[in-house]
Amino acid sequence: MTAARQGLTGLLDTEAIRKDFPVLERLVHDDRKLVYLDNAATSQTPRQVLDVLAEYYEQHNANVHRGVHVLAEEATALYEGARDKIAAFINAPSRDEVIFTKNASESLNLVANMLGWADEPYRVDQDTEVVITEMEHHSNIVPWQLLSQRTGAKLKWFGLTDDGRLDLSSIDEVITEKTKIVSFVLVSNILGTANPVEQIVRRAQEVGALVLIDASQAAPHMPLDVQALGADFVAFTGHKMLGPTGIGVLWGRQELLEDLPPFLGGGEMIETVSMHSSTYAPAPHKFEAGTPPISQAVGLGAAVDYLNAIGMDKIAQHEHVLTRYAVERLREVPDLRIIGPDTAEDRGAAISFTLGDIHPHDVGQVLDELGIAVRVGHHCARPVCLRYGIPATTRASFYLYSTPAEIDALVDGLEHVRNFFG
Amino acid sequence: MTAARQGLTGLLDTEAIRKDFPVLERLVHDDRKLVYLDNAATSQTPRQVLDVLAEYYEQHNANVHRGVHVLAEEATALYEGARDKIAAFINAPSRDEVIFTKNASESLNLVANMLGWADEPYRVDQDTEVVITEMEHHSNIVPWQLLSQRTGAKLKWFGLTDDGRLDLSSIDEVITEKTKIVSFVLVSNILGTANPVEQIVRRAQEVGALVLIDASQAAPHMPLDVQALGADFVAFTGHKMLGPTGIGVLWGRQELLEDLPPFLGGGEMIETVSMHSSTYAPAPHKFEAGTPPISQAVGLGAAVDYLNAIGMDKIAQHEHVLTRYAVERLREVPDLRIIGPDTAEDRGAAISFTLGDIHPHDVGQVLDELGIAVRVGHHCARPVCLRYGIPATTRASFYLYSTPAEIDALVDGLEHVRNFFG
Amino acid sequence: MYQDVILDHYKNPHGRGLRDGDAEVHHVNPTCGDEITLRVKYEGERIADVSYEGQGCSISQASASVLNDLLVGKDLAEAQKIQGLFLELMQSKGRIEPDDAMEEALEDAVAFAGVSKYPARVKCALLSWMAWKDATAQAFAEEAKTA
Amino acid sequence: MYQDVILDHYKNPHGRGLRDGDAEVHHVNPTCGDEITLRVKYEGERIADVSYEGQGCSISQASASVLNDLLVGKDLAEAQKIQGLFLELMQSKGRIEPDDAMEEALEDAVAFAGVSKYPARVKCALLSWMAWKDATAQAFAEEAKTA
Ligand SMILES: Cc1ncc(COP(=O)(O)O)c(C=O)c1O
Ligand SMILES: Cc1ncc(COP(=O)(O)O)c(C=O)c1O
Repeated sequence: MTAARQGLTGLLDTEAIRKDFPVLERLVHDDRKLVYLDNAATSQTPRQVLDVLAEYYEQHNANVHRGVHVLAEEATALYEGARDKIAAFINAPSRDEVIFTKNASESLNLVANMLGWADEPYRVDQDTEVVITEMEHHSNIVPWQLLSQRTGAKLKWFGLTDDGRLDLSSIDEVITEKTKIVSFVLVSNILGTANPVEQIVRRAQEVGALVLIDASQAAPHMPLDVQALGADFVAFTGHKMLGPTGIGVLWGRQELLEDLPPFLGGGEMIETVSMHSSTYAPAPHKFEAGTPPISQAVGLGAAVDYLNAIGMDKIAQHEHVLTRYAVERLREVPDLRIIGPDTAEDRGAAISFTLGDIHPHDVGQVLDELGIAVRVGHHCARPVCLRYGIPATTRASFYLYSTPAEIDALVDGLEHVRNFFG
Repeated sequence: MTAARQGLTGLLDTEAIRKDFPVLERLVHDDRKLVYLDNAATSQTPRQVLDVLAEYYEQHNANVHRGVHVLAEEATALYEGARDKIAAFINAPSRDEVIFTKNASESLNLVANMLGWADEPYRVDQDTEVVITEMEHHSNIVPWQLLSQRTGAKLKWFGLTDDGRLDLSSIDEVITEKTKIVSFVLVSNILGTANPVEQIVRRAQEVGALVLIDASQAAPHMPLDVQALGADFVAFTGHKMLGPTGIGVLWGRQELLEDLPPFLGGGEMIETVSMHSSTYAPAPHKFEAGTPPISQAVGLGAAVDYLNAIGMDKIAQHEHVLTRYAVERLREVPDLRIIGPDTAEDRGAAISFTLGDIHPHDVGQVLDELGIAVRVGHHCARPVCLRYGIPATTRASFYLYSTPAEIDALVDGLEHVRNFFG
Repeated sequence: MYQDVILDHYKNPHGRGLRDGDAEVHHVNPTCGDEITLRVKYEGERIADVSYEGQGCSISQASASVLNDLLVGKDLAEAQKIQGLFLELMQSKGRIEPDDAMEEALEDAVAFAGVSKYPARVKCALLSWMAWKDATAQAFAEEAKTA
Repeated sequence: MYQDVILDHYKNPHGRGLRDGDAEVHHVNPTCGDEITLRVKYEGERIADVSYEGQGCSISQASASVLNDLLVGKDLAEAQKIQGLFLELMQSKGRIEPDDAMEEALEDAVAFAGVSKYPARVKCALLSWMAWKDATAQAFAEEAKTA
């Protein structure tokens, strides 16, 4: 074990990084050091982000836009400055293409609703089709089920291969001339699979369908370039990338944001209102009704600063090395079955598995008693569990502060679990 | 002036209270102490709430629900504990009637969308009518305009009297058997008017219409009892009541929440999902798709603790005394015209006015140079400006930490404005 | 939380397997995928058998085994009292420290007291009990119809 | 931000009132309700008059007055250069410190440099200038049609 660990190169200086995260000092169950391996559910928040949040409330808090007093101007500059930071982070052609939402789920619902109320050529109605995949998070399934129930559109999806990849063998039958939108996850939160964007985008473009990419598990972990992806919309969420809860992002191509109708109506999203009719502000404001999550956007901006300072390339490499090590070590555990790709290639740093017929709830609970936090259940991707005939999985997921020693602790913990229920 | 000020009784101990609000120590424009009179736009945040937010991230941060590790259980207990606090704060019959949203605007849109997709008897369609008022915030106008455009329902509204009150003289013609919902503001953010709930609710109940009350400017300032109001839904927003940005509340009657369809789809709001269909969790979760604004809900819970410790009755009294004093003193300013009720009766602590033909932008800007923060513009209630034939107003709005001395500073400032542009 | 008693029942479940019954129900805990199929057999008011098949975590499996131990042979009224007591214990959030009377009534089931501190697991412990309640209601509804 | 020059123009606007013109536009700043109606009169390429009526804040009113001062009598090309320079100044977020060349070109309009620090007010300062640009485009489009 130590031998394998010593051979690892390309890791970040986690000792320094971990000092920025107060919660990682937390002791649980009296005296156990927390081993936090639940990063696909939510990430922890560094001091640098917390400081920015505190400073926002202690120095600059005001409602944004249109204020002529100092605080309002400062808060607006901070909020809009955060938009600039996010735009740069994802290489958006324009800052006005970055919409702040409350989470990735709202971002995904926003697109589904835009298309439901859109005019031609975007309108989703009973003569059209919507394509998703069997590995989507519920937040990228249910909005499309609702849309298809409400418009009569047909919902189709790509199935999965036995080794946890998209089955694209019949891509030309799934994505057709009737397809209005293809929405899929860049990196699966349950399988870890990283999907072949290019092939899907190419086919979608062939038939003139829009593409929405759920990058919730990608934006935190690798360089993200919305122009290189070639998609029309990209959604992600702040709390998984060192940011606060309560903030999500939808990036969309400018022409589309101009053409598509608004979703939530209210203050901030209007140009002018009379009782009889209203006109809407240009994007992104058109899609940001009401007082936005101001401090949360500012906090997400600080998170992006933090990530940039370390370097997304380096973070991706760190996680890749960890994932390879984890896959190797997990293979040593008898009766452990990885659900999803069982190598470190083309996958993210979330690894789901089953352990004999010990129920994941029991695995998770016993690990918790050792201070090891993993997630158990269907991970909001129940169709994947159905597909592989399992009720649930245990999932360990890593981030920039995760260490090989934590993976060793996990493996030791799993041995303990086996003995405990053996 | 000092004579009048000395006669004021019933005020809170603002000297003690102000110590809890770091931003009130802020100096602006080099050396001017901030006089923050923009509370109707957003309130400031006390140390007690900021401490809870910091503690959340430093000790307990995790995604909520279904986690079996310590952090997840703590975060869930904190999040659901906040729901208990809000339920008690508004005297909700059940905690499950409290839905967390991102702001009041989402809460209002949520109701509009529920009704648009509802089955009978709630469904809003082309044969039905929706009633609002001319003093609504854009967030309680635009969702209904969108709904009426999309369903064909007729949008009707109560007009305003010259002294800034609802004109209910033809209430029986406005609210009819065709009315499905009446949505109105409890306290106007631009006029300050407090509306006669009972009369409207009585008529709505007579015809079987639902009632939605926008309590965004009420919840922060007075005791709120959803059962006493007799409404079916009540919406408000966290950032106006000492809470963080990014959190709103919708309270709704349990039977309605059970019967009405979901709005946003995704994680957390489901019971079980397959690719073919899904079933939904019971309320409130049914309406909370995705990772909720966890820390923001917890922060709002702390804000409610703070408000309770001072006492909503006392806060209401404090503001009433201040408002009476402010109305009196503002009347001394030549050419000043209050837009809205010009007494302190049946009104909240937001006072809009015009000052001769000096544009509100100029009024606000010159006040800002004196350190006085007011809001200028249409305050997201443009129909009110149209109604009174003015382009905009200047608005001063008070809260529990506001003082008579700040009102004196405002009045002095307005004199300065007059001289400056005179 | 994992008392030896619970582990024993999990590893060696009592009365597991489906046998003849008056009514059968299938319950699922959607959040974790725990499932149980459960049958009840009454002789008049007396519980002649509770048989079950299921999959799930140790808590849900052990709880079904304990239920079988506790309820088979009891009268309905007594069984309902036990069920009520167990429900109360499970909803206590760890606040009830079982006393002698409770131990006497609940026997091995008091070992689940610790589970009540874990909100995510309470449903697991209750799964078979809710299924039993449901099956019983159905059995007597059937009987009422045929009577 | 309120330079004396600006206040002077606000209190005593130059060229205010609507007179004969080749084209008329009406512009509104929806966020604050500032409005302007503006007419341009050309003699060939030369700006013979810019007349206007409006309501709004001191910045928008003074800016229209300064525009009238600066542009009337100029050739279109020169006026466009001035307009471009003013736009640049207003979008500078306070980062441009007007030098002698700029002062010579913009005259009283350099007094608005301070306004550029206030994003909420930049639109006010630009209202009349955008209206002028629009009216000019219309005037020449008209001319092209009738030519
Ligand atoms: C009366 C009223 N309703 C609704 C809102 C909207 O609140 P939010 O912007 O938090 O969605 C506001 C505040 O802006 C308001 O004053
Ligand atoms: C792949 C994926 N998509 C969408 C989501 C939804 O994100 P949120 O819960 O922040 O809305 C998540 C996380 O839960 C996710 O992992």
